[in-house]
Amino acid sequence: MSETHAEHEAPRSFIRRYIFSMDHKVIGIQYLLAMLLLAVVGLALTVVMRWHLGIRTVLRPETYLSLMTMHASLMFVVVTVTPTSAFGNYFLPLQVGARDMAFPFLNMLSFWVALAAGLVLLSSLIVGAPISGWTAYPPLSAVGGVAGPGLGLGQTLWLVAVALLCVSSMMGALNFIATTLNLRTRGMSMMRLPVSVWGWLTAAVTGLLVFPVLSAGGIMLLLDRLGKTSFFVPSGLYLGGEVLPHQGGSPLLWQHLFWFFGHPEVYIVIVPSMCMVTHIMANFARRPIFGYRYLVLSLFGFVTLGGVVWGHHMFVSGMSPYSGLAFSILTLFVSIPAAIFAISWLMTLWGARIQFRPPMLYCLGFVSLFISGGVGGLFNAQSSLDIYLHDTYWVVGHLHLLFAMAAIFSVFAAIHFWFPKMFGRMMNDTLGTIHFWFTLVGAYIIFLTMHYMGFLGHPRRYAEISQFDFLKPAASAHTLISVVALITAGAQILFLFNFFWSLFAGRKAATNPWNSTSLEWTLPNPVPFSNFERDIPVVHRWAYDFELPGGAQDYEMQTAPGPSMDGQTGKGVPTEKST
Amino acid sequence: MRRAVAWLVFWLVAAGVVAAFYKRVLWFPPAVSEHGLSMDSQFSVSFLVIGTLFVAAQALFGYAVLRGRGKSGQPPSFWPSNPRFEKRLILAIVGVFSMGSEKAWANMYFRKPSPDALEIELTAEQFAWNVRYPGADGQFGDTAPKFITRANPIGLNPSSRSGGDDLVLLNEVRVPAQRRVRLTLRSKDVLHSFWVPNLRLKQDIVPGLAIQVEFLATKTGQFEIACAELCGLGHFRMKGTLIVMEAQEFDQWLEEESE
Amino acid sequence: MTSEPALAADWSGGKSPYAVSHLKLGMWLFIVGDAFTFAALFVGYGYLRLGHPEWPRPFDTGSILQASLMTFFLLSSSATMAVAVAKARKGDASAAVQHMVLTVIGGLLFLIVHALEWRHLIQQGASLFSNPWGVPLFTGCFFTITGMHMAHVASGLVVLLVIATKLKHQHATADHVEVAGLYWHFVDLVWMFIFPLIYLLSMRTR
Amino acid sequence: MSLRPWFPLVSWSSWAWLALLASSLLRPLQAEEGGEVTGQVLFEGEIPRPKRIRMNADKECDKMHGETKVYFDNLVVSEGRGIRWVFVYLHGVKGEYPTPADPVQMLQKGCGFSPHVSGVRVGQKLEILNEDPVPHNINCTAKFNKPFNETQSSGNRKEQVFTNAEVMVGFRCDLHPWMGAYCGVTKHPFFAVTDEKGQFTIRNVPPGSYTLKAWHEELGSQGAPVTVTAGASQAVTLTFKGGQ
Repeated sequence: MSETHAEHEAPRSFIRRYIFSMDHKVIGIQYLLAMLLLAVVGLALTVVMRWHLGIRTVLRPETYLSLMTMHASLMFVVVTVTPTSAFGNYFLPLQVGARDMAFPFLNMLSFWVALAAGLVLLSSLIVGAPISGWTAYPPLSAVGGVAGPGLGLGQTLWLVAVALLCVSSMMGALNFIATTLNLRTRGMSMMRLPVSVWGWLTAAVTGLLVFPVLSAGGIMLLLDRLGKTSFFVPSGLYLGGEVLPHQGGSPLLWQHLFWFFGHPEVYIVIVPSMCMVTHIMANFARRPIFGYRYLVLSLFGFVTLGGVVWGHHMFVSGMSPYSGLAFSILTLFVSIPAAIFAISWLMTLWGARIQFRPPMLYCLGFVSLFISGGVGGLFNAQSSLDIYLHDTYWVVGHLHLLFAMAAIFSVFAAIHFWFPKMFGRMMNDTLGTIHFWFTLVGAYIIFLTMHYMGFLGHPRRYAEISQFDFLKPAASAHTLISVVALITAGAQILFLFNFFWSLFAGRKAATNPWNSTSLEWTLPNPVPFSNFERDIPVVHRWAYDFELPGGAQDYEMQTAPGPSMDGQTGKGVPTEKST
Repeated sequence: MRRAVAWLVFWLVAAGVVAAFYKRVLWFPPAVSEHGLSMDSQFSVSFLVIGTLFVAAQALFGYAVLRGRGKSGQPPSFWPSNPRFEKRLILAIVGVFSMGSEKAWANMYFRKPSPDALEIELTAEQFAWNVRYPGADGQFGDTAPKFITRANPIGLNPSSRSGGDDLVLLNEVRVPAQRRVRLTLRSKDVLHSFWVPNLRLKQDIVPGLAIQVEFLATKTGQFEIACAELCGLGHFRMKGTLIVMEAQEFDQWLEEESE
Repeated sequence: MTSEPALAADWSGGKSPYAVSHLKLGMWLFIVGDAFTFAALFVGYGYLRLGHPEWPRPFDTGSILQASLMTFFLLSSSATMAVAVAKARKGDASAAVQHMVLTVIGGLLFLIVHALEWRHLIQQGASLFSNPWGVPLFTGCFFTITGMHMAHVASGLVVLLVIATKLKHQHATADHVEVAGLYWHFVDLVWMFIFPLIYLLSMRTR
Repeated sequence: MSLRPWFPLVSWSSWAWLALLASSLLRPLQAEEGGEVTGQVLFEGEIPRPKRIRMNADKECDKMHGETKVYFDNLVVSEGRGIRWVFVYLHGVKGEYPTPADPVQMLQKGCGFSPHVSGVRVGQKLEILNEDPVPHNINCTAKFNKPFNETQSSGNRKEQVFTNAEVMVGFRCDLHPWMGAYCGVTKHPFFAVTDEKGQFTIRNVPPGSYTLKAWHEELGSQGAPVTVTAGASQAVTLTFKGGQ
């Protein structure tokens, strides 16, 4: 029984090779391109919304709300899957030294289901997108069209898309875990894995545990909508001039189920981002990662804490104040693994000879955004302060700084870093640098201003602010944000241009242009169908042996024998005889 | 030249931020409730500690990056880390916040309901606030969804004995200053959230539940009530007014309204 | 430590360092994930049930006996499945196939009795949104959870049939049988939660 | 393409002339053939006190009315016990009747719907206009037609055509929850809405036996048999009991 594709020939036909491909590299690129497309749509929605909020009122309130819902949902589909599914798919098998994923067919299925999820989501935009936000809190989302426009068919399609996403993510997660555990090459012990692999593994484990919960919640919500059950709908709701037939459900149940998924979901995005950044940063700092073991430990911390802090989204939701207390304290503890990462980055950079190439710039931007977003979280985590900050623009600013901006910076870093291996060409450094500065400054101005608007008590999801006197001072802030957001969104054209131009006209890349250490850089461009053309190389060290004393070059590939700085030399390394 | 421009930009931004904080542009509206003051002081502490942490972390990070510029050929230098110190620092931060913050939280939620609080019921709907005072008998009449009409927005049972004198207002909550008020929050349709920035009070309103919150307003004046939980297309327009009056003025008003 | 040549073969890529086949590992991971789906459903059920002091308890002794019969069918199918796995491991394909067929019959009997029970309940006026016994959510939860479980059993039957056929024609290995067995035992395990939580707790008390 | 400002005036007035011409040709014909149903809808029981709308819930609505008090229109009973805003229509009408080209208008004005109750034909346009300086919301809770729910900004005009007969289609403005309107959608033109005195007239009814149905927002609906003869007027009095 063998499922590796070393034993079958590379498919010849175009369709089997590039469309319905089971090759993890093709699937990785498919993910990347599909998600770039969806991200552009999501960004376009932002442009419309910012135009409406800060420059001229052009939308109906319900249109604003549907655009907002679609923006969040699309980005959440996109951002969720990109760090893991695009880069994880392409580079996890390469970095652990495998010929493919453990389940190539499941991998293909996972992509097509994810794509279907994205398309169904887009189709809900056409029939009238829901206005219930990406959290889809019932009863608004559960009782159908009587609650508002878009809550009929649009909301149902939205739910179908979410269900598809769950299925796709579960298949992906299963595959990632099996591959990491089962397909490592000789000498690649768990403590020698590149940190990026650890990140993908962590995301997969988290995903495997929480996506089923969302899908169960989704089934119940779908039944509430289509089967007229009342899981999330209490008795005696009066909507649209009549009393609804539902009886006895609890809207809070959905919030519990949703956030049990929703909070770890943030880690599913940010943890692989952090890990990819750590990996890339070590390369451009030419320094071994500081505290690799602690990083791995703190990943376990993220998974564990991620599963027990969902209640901090519900401090004012009407759940028991005692649980609020518990969730608040637990949430503050999340700062520990996060700080371990921050300290590791700082220490890795300290005194390093930094090469300021675009991948590194994005990593540095990531760290800065991560610190800013992270300290903001210390405010929300305190239940008493969250009474004020909850559901205000503070939260919008906070989540975008971390969940959106930091994550997208890691994606930019990864694209610039791995582009040569994926497409055999280099991206343009100058364009990358300009794009970096525009995006970083833009992100800070936009989202720090939003934090600041939170002080006013500006509720989020407001289509207009003219009604309230206490929001009058926010009008100029909205204009500022909109202008900067339009410029920043415009700057993304630089990136898209750089990406597509380099795809065809970039400088041809060498096998290992960044003098990097992990296994993918031992492979020729383009990477052959079964990755390692002959035997899979044996690994003798971790991926962060930079600046070794006394070496001829300032790095050692993982395949190079000899003493390493990973503290495990001699352990688990096969003797020469056995190769 | 480039350096001069960079410095200029830096100082301009810094001056702008300081000025914005100093002039209290987009700052918290003044607190007018008892618990609001303790929340504000907790916020000030957090702001100071976290602000310092934020500046220190970013500065340290910036310094590390700048030091790495243009260095070549020099052997890398390591900063001896002190994990024990770092761990203690983080635990101290967690400790400070959990104690301070949870005290403020407990002050608000873990107190016995005061027996002499003024009872007001607030029933939210898409997209308005129905406000009910119990009237002279001090008792709310019973309600049911089946009695709801446009003219009877909260569904008062017409045959209810204690309901006859209930006073129902729309989008207007009047309370006396310096007296505890107990709000019972209900919703007719979807989730809403009762949000008065000046009161430092935000509470989601869940259909099917009657959630009670207490507050004591310290200053008279008119304050806006906003909805803070997405409730549909008119979410942004769901506005109410909280009017805090002097005690006798309030009594007088209540008498006049319920004649 | 295994001998060197075997080690070398294992490490040449595409093989597991933990000596667990991908398929088995994958199935375990799937089971973990799926357990969370059911766990979420059960948590929802518990949450709603605790919120209703007068949750209906309509099942009389007859219904419980019927459910016990279903439990019996499912449990014995698990037993035959265990035998099938053991036989397949020993290389006795035909005995394995026989026991798998027995398993399928057990599963089918379970499904049939279950379907009859559903029909009976529906005839009495139970539906997803109402029932004659009180809180409508009772049947909402009942049909959702048992329905999910039935879907799992049904798809398990299909998998078992496919693997049994393949085994007969030597297209499948003992590993396949074992993995199918894992799934089948999991489905059985879920039922062992459903039976007390949904049936026994809803028994009529006089 | 540039249209002169007078163009719509001319085109509309020519349509109006044509319509007038057509109706003048048709009317004598129908009057000869048809009969008339008139009557009154009365209220029995203690006449409820009208309830005041708290316009101060929206400052801008309040401004429009100044010191004038505005009352709910859900149950309006005159001193002579006539009930206003009752939708009266004939049930059991056979035959096809041409759909009028002119739209029926419903205004959102002074933070209230005007008229509160109206009738429209299947296939005829219902024109909803927001004449207020504030935005409103049209939440149409139709059951047999396609419901819709959208914000209507100040000055906006919305046209809607109903494809199925439905008595009644409800309209609400959720931004001002005291606002409500009803529109009866019928296949034939034989309906009316009672006036201040609770009186109504249905003209040009082809002779035959029908049920006269009356619908009221809060009091429910009831029916009475009527037989219409050509050229005659049939008077019907319906009574709703209140305060049950």
